[in-house]
Amino acid sequence: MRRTVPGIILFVVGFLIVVDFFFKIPVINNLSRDIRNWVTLIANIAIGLGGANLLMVHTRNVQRKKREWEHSVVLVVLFAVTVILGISRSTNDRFYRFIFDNINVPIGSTLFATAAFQMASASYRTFRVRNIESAMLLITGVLVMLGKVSLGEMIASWFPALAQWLLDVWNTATQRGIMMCTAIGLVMASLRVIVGLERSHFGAGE
Amino acid sequence: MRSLEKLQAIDRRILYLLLALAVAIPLYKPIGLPFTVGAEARDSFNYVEQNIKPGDLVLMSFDMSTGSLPELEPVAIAVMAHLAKKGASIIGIATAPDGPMLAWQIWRPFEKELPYGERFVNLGFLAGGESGLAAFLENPYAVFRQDIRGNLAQNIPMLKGFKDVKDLKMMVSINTGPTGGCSVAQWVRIGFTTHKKAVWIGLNAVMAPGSMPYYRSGQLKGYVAGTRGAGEYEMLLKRPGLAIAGMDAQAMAHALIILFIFLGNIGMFAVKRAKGQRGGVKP
Amino acid sequence: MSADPAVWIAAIFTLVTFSFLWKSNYVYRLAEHVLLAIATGHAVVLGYENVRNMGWTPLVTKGQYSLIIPLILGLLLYTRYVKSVSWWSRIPTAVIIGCGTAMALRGSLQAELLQQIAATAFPMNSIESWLVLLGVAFTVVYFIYTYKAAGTTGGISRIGRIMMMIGFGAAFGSATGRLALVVGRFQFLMRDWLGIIK
Amino acid sequence: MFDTSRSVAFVTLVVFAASLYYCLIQARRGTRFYLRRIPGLDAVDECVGRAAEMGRPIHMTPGYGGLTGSGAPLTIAGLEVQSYLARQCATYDVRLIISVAYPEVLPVSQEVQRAGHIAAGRPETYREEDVRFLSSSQFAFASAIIGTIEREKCVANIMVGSFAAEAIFLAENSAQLGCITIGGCTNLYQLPFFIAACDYTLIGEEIFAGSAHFSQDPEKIAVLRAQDMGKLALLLTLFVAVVTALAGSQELLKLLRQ
Repeated sequence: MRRTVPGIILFVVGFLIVVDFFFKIPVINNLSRDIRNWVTLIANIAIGLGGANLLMVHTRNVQRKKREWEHSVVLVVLFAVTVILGISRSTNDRFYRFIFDNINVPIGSTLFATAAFQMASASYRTFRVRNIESAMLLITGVLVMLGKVSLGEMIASWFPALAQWLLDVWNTATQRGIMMCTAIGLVMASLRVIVGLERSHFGAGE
Repeated sequence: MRSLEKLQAIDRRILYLLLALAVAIPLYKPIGLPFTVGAEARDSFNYVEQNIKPGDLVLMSFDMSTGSLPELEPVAIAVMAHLAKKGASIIGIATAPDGPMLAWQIWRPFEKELPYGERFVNLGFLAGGESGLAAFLENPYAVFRQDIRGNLAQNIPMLKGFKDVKDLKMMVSINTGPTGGCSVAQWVRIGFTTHKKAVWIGLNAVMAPGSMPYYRSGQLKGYVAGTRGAGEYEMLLKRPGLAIAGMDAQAMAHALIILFIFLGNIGMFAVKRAKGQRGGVKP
Repeated sequence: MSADPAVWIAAIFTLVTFSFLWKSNYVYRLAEHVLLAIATGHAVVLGYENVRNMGWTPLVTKGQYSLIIPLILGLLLYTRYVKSVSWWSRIPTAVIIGCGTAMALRGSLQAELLQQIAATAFPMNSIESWLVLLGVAFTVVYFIYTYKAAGTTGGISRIGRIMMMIGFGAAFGSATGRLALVVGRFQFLMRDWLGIIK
Repeated sequence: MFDTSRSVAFVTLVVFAASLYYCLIQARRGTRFYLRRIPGLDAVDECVGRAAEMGRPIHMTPGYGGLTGSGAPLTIAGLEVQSYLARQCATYDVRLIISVAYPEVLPVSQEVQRAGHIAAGRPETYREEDVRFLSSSQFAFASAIIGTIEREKCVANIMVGSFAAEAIFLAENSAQLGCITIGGCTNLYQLPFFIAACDYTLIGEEIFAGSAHFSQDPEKIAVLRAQDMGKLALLLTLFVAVVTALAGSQELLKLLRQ
């Protein structure tokens, strides 16, 4: 019951949406479109679960006086301020936009920028000629890097063309191979979920 | 020999510090390394140059996340400057939640050239991804009855001539990728395949290889990737901006990374040889 | 140097975030929590607006009564906090997963499988297109799990792996364009905040 | 009624479904299919062993993706890995911390975690707050994960699902914190970063093999067998398409391009 009913619902929904793709049956097409809109709505309602979970984890940090629990206090307060301000006024409110533009944007985009530093340290740490595979990774990586900036052009005029060739041929080939296999995997994985061969996402069977 | 072995494990902070300098110094004192303009940027530029006439309506979607702003801002500014120069009016939407706020930031330098309500409007966030976009194109005012500032659509002068997708000359998406709203594939599917409109994409360098097939097959009229692409566009536009200034910095940083990879390998081979000499097992 | 307090706040948060590269520290960890609070708060606000605009308003003003179904399904998610009926929350989950997997199934067949075969098979008029064909075939062989790889197949699978590394190397090399992001932040610091560059 | 512009896709789907059915029947009749080892999945046990030895937790995330759209199977693949990991961790008394990015994944992930504890016979050790919703904002999510790994002193970081630009940030930072890292995704832009920075990588389709690989359940392996038959069919189609195209016939290509 507790796994069967959800299993049947999952199958019916999945089946309808697949049928909608292949057949022009107005009833099913409309129903499928509605279900897809409903799902967006349900996911939006679920955000409350997320907010509650975040608050629970951090109020517990405060209660248990975990290390640096004051950060959790800041989090809870700022979370509340953002939510109250956003709901009572709007996301277009001046103060709300001030917070977003001057706190959220700089931290977010700086973290994104630190990822570029980490890309550098990752390539230093792991791009070593250990075997054929890693040598190939290293050599093509360096060649394309050179071709993509003005430096490569200064060394030799054909560098950008070489980089482009590596991308056009080798990158395209392997990406396509991986993409097609992934597509097969996705279709099979979806099939096995829809027909109920895989049910771990429903949790325990009791 | 020992000193060579150290090259294998240089503290990452030394690399970070040098990398920061490699970026900062050329920004402060540009070197002006030459670069050539690729076919993609030239085609994208020419399309706008030859097809956009004064009064044309262009849909510009800010499908970007906050994090990708530094990379996409130069692209967005370059194409906005070009559209402004050609006399087009821009209808701004966003299929990613961060988009509408970032749209303000990008439009701000154009306040005079593209007066709000007359040649630029920011309609806000369009929920629902691909199906949301499809619905908007067919019946815009069912989705947006007002702009993000709360002005009713019928009171906005530039929207008078915009009934549905047929009135658009071109669609531009400044695109972060699948996590930031509609993906390039979805724009191609809806804009080009369904409505036969020119689709012009500005995208992250990371995504460029994956979206190249759409440009190659002619499904995209514009394909400008990352700072490099933006720099080339700025060259064509004769309006040096953020991207050209950053070009030297990128070149120096790349050179540094390649140098470090090289040093790391020298270190590794030094260690291998040392082990061999000390009677260790040869790899 | 900028006189705008907003620029100062943004600059301070930028520097604090960069300090993480040197060493994780107290102030950075504070910034991490600040970002999480605002970003999640923003998501809750957008969630609220979406539920209002897409669900509640059309239900009460336009009489789209079918919207009652997703609203109830959404609320069922919260039954997981009530022990006796907690399994009801699996119903909305089932609808979501059924929809998501079916969308994946529909989306991948044409664009990512069939059209890619066509793109690989034609035109075969250059060395490059033959190389792409070989690369694709060898990569596919690498992904075979349930047939024992012996002799030639094992060799092909190994070559497939090496080819993938060439492809990944090329992608990695072009992805370092992301250094542009560092340039962007530095431009902000040096131009908007310090005013030492134009 | 039937959308003829999608007939080839429909036939493909029918063929896939039929091969799935065929392989399942075979498995039920007692055929045991071979399954090669996948190093990235074997490494999961290594992580649990190390964590038990050191008495420290493991961090896992089913990716920066949700369940509503076409990325759902990727998140489910991550949850399948979590399902196995939760049981192993409960058995060896290792704490497993899960971070999710989209709210609709949270209840599912919590259920999976609880089921793992029940399967290990230790429902009392399940702690709801160890499955955490962080943020659906990319870098808020990523930096909070790294913060968690640092504060809780995790020994391993397992990332299977869909990932975007935060992949390198997650992989390199957790490696610098001394974690064993396993990364798995199908995103072609991010795979190179996982390859470069992670100890083990699940490339593309490999992430879907988790369920079968861990359980060694003949029926689940049969699904992979059907997948392999799909790949053989793909190679055959490719071959025929090249030959017919070279012979001057565009018919097959037209069908494929539908």
